[in-house]
Amino acid sequence: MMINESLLLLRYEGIIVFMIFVLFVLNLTDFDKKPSRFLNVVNAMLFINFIAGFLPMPEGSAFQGFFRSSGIIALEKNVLNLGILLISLSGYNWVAKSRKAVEYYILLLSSLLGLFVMLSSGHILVLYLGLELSSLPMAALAALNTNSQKSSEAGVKYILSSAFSTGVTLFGISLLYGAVGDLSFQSISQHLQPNALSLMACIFMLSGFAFKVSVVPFHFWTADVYEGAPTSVSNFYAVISKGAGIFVLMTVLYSLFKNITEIWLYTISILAALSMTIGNLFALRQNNFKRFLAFSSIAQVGFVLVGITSASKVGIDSVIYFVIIYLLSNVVLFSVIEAISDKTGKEKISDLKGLYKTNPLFSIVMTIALFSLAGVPPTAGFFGKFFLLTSGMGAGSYILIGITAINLVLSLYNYLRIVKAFFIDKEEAEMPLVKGNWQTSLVLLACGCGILVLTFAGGLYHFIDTLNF
Amino acid sequence: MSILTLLIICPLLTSVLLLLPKSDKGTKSIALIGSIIQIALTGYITFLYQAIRSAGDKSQMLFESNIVWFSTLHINFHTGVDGISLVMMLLTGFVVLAGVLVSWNIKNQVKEFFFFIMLLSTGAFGFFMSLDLFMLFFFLEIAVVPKYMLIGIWGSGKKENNAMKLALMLMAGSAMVFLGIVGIYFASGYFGPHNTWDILELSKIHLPAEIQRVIYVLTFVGFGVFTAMFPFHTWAPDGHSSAPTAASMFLAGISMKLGGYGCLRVATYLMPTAAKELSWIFIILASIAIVYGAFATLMQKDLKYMNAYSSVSHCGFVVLGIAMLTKTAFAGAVMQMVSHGLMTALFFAAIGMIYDRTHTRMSDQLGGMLKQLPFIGTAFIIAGLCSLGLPGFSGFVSEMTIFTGSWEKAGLFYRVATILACASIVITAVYILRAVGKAIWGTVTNKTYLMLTDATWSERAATILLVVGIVIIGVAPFLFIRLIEPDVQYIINRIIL
Amino acid sequence: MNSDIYILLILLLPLLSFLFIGLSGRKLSTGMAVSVGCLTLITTLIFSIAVAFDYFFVKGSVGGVYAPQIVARFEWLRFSPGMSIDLGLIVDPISVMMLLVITCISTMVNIFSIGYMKGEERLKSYYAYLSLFTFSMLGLVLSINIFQMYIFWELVGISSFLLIGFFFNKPSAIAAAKKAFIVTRFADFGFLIGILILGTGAKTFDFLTLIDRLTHPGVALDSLTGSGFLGMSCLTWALILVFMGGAGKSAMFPLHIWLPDAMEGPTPVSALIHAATMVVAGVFLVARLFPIYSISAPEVLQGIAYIGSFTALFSALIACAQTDIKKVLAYSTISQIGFMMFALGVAGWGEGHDEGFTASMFHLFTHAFFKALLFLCAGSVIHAVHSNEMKDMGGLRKSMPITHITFLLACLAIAGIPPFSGFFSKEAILSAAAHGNPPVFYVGLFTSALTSFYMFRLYFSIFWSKPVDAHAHNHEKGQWAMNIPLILLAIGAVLAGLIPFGKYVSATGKAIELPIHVMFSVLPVCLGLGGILVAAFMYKKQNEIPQKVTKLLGNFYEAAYKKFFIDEIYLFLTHKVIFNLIGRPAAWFDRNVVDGMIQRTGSTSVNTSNAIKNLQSGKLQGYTMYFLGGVIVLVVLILIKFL
Amino acid sequence: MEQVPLAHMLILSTILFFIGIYGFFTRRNMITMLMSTELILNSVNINFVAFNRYLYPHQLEGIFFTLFIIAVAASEVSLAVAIIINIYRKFKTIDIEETDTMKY
Repeated sequence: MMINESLLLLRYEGIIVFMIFVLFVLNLTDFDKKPSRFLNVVNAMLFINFIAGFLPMPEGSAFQGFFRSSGIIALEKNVLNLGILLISLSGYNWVAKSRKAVEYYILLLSSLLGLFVMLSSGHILVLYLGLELSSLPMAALAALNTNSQKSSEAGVKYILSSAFSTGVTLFGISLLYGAVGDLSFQSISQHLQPNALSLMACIFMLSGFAFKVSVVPFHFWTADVYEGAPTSVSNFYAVISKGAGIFVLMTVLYSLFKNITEIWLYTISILAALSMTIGNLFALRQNNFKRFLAFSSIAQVGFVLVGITSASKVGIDSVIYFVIIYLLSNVVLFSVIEAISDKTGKEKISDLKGLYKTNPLFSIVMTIALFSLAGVPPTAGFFGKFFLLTSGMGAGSYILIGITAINLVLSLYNYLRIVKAFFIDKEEAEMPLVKGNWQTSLVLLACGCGILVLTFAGGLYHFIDTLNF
Repeated sequence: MSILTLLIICPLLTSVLLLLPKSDKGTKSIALIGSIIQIALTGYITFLYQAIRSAGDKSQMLFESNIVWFSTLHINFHTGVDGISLVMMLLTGFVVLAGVLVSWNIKNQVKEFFFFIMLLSTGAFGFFMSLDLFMLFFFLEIAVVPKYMLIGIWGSGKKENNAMKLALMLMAGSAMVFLGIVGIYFASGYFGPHNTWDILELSKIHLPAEIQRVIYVLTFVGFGVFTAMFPFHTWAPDGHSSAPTAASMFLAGISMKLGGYGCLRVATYLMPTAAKELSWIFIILASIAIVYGAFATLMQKDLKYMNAYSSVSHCGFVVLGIAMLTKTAFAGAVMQMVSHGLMTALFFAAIGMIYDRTHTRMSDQLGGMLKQLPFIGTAFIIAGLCSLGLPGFSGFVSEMTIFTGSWEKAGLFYRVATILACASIVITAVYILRAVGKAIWGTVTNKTYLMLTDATWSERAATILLVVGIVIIGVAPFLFIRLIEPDVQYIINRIIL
Repeated sequence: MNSDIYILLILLLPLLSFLFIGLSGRKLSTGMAVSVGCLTLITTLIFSIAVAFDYFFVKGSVGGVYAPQIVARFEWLRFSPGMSIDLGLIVDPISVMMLLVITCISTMVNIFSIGYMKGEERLKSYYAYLSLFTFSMLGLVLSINIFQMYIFWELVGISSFLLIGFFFNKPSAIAAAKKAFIVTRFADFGFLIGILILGTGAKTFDFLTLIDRLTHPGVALDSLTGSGFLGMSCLTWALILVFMGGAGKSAMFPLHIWLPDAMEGPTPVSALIHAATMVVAGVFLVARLFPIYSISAPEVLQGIAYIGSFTALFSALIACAQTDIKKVLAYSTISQIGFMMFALGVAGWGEGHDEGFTASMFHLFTHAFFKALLFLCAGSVIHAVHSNEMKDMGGLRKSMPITHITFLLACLAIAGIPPFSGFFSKEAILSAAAHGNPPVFYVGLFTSALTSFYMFRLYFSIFWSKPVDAHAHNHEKGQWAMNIPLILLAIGAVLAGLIPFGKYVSATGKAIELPIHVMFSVLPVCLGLGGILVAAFMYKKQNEIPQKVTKLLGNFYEAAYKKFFIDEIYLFLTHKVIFNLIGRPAAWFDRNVVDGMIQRTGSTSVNTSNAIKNLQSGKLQGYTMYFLGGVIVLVVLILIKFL
Repeated sequence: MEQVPLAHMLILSTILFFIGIYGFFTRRNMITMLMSTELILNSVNINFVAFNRYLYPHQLEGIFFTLFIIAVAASEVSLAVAIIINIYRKFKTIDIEETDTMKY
């Protein structure tokens, strides 16, 4: 293979690395002393990056299959690019205030780079490196707000527990190495035998990814970190890292563990049921909005796992489709709560009572997003969830399906609780009219339209289906 | 893209347009115009339908249009109407217009109110015209959440709790429906040419009995929740009682009918074998609902609760008719759906008008309304007479059709069920007449009622609209039967063979 | 052919006047409404006379048989092929007879009401209701289809409900209206089931076909007689249930309780609905299905005979003890309908046995006149005295002469004194009973004696008993609207008996002879005269005898006065049993058990989420322990399951 | 000379792994917890090396993996320490039990 072609395969990563270098350079100059100018430049870069993602992309693998790329992977990267752009836009105010713009973006981008590497890894080693590269900056991001107690607590909780989970994962990997002897994906997928050693190895390994996408019982860090970390960082956790994690998990399960499908189906079914139920039950009693979102995201992951259990192409399509919608909805929620807490410092659900009276637009967009998460038509979330569960039911067990049905109701309750606070409850404390800057409005507009438009986007789903895995 | 699609677009467009104007008046008038256009459209479609049928078109569905929506999952935007769905749409048109008229003098958050109303009507229209199970489910779900908002925001009493209960129970119902239809989808893949959501294609596939059983029960119970089937009916009384007038009209007039239509079109039509085996379950439930609902109604002082429970009892007739699996009973069930829709909408409208004026719904605090509010009182009495099945109103024909249809089923079990159902007409008479005697007749107890004013033009219009509907069916049922007979035949044929 | 048009008009005109008066709203003046109502009815009266003339004399009998003719028919609601509700008009002897009765009485009542209801508010709706009632009653008697009959049956019921409750600011009136409708509704429930059994058995709801299929051996008859329930064949059940419907409307024991209370309605209404027309609908129903009863289920017919005779005696006894004049009349009505019923009951099919049928119809005919007359007289008395109680009356014979005379004539008629109409019909009934069923005959005999007693008790205590105060002004001046109907009806009451009834109306349609054996009729007439004498002796002058007698009778009198406590039993059944034992528990069950379950699921999930909140302890090491625990559990599960 | 069998290596690594885990669960000092994670990683390293040496001697995949692990672990520790210092600034302690302001 020609070297330049392999470089072309690395295009996404290349752009990210380039941007990081640019940021370093800018850091040397005092360009970042005027935040607004700096941020506009960065957002412009991110936008270009997002657009560039749609340039035609060769498929194939480089470096003896350590690195591979395909249509699906390219699409996933595009999705993540979109997410990072939206997040950076919605975090505008906070970043501008906190005098850490450059660090923030460097960490953000390097974490994103790690995710990209994970996505297109063809070898466990690369996968591991990507994992670390993505999670270490995330810890730093969580602790970025150094003069807040909660932020540093979030940081330490994340770094320590991720270190632990990395240890467990690595242990699994080492055992896998012992069982298979070669850690490249295709050899594993060929030689993996369902014997005690490799099964144990697989579970240990799985737990690492489960930790990343915060599946019950590996989810405990989630709520605390979301609450403590700066909102836009939590947004990154909830949307980008989780989305990428889901993609990677899918890759691992579908390509790596091909031989032991029925076994991981069993495992994933258990985890799915647990995640949905526990997530919803915890979300039931949350008053802090970010914690609520954490648990709701856990429940959503449960639904995604149900979709994954289909173990078919349709499952992949549905999961990606859902993740896109999930991304849009969550970005909306986080950016609104960020704008509000940025202005008034309020993050509690009880503070949002009567929001419709004070901030009609925010509450309407949030309602759309919440309904989309709850899977209520005519929002796109309905379709996402419907397809997920449909594909899941193709292979899923009846018990799992029953639990899913119950959880649909539970989750509806959770989200309606918030909507009720907006529209029905009488506000306790007067909430001023929060005027989001144009970036936030742009994000909200984009996401809101996206959520509504994807309702009729049969084409997108079909397009995903045409891409090969 | 057939004329039917207009019926989805029109309310949707209305709901968007009415957000534009600044004044409440503008909003209201746009909503009114929109709903008038809807009812005109439905009328026009009915006219065309008749014309085409009389021209000798024997195809099961007319105005079919089939647009690919999500090709990968074989989801199409497949619309079409037969007589049954047509009368349902007519019902929807009537109730929507009446609901808009009744809520003419609503004060707060007018835009949102009518927005949700229009969203509901979109859902209802779409539901009735959809021939694709996914689409059906989509529109069914659309009709759930607006109800929550309507009750929660504009409601009264323990509205939060009741609205939440309603939303969650309906959601649970639709979850069951979801499981059922997805089951159908996959089963169709195994036992048919390919996976499909299409009702017409599915109606040609015969699934094995054990699969049918599961799906039949799931879908029937799921839709049964919507039609307030015992023991899943408790959302109905609470929801109705705390809902604003128009919302109650919608809930009882249309939303419950979604369930009945689903039971007929999805559960029974697509799962004939299971229906033959298992319909006895629902016959039992229905008979319980009819009698028990009627007795529970006897005890209600709150007029809205009374009507809500009586709706439970009356929708029991629908379920009974569907579960009896005879052609006459099916026809009766469809009739009963329409008739009950109009009648109960009228009832709630009358109660709402009284409530707006006297601010109480307790029958013993009212009295002498016929003297003070002759028009509204008369409307109430007419609704009452219709609900106790007086000839000349729609209630009589539908109930008699159901009774005759279920009596056609020989066998002690069916006989007993039918006799129980018939017995309810006596109890119905009791509670209706008590309500009339207490609230409408009698002398004015409360001096403040003496300066009440009678119905406004819009309320009059709504009442007359509904009464006309009721009387037309009651006096000329042959028109109605002629409309639905061939389509009922389709369903029964599939059951028989 | 023109008489068909007439019949159609007879049916439609009242409907039109109802719609006209009912819908025209405020703009229409009261006088207009009244005149519309009356004029329509007069027209219908003329038409129906024309029709009767046309049917009986122009067309005449074909081979000595008055055959039924279907004038119009169209399919109104089709259930399944063959089974449908057809609306149509049948003309046969009994329906024509009923046409005459209904239109005649209802015209009289309409005219009477002009005077009686003068100055009432909502007079328009009163007239609207009257026209509605007339329409539905006419429809009932002209029905060609048993379901059509049921339709009008219900309509009659509702219009009676509306009219009884006309004075709806009187709680008693509301209660009475509700009672009337609900009791009859309960009976209709039986009627409906009966219809369903008959209809599905015979595969038709059409009267003539029904009768044809159920009187001649065939598939339908076998299917109904073959299958049975609780030892009786389906046919028997069906006919019993149908009779139950009739008994409800015709106030047969034990469903009679609503009729006395129905007297809360305006008196003309009582005259029309609760004396002459609606209450005989039950009799008419049985007569309509008479062939089926008499041929296929004579045992039911016998039961009817016993119920009828018992009702006659029972209510006659109660009537003797009542003090409210309308109540007395009500009970006498019940008793007279009892006569009609058992007359049908004792009749059979075929030559010589069907005398009772004709007799019953004859009595229905005559009774309509004199009972309506009695009520209207009572009405004018009440109008004058403003009270229903006997004690407030007395010595009115000077102050209202016309009423006095007509009332007397009516009393003589009902007492069966020749040559008044009642005599002939009652003779026919008694002789039929004597042939058909001797025990019933004796009951009838005794009852007719009682009848004349309580009627004249009424008569004397209204018009005599107290001395006449000389300077009492005449109440009847300028009451032409009330007096003319009295006089006309009186003529009817006197002469109706002279019609050779048997020539026209009979079970088979063939003319039969209603014999008047002088020897036979001596006994009843003497008994009647005896009753009159006793009444005169007791009540002509105020004296102590009545008190003495009541003391003598003691508890029995009390019981009769309290209507034998039937109402109390019903009250117990409805309120204690239905409401407290079924309704309240049902409501409670719904609130607490069914809904409680739903609520509990909600609270359970909340409690669970509170219970497990400690998992999220905030302690990192706890988290990682759960992490490792999860891994280990999974590993164990997998290894157990797959190895 | 006969060599130590593979089983012993694995037993050693497993013991090391669980010692690390035990330390992670029981130590309240964050630094010590970090050290325990190092133990875990080292057990992993031993695994890799052992497998590589005994089972697949013809290639060095395991060895390389070990190198990467060591490098990454170093960076991880440095970051962790930085955060812990920040914790110390805020909480005036590095006791893991104290840092539970966010819970439930």
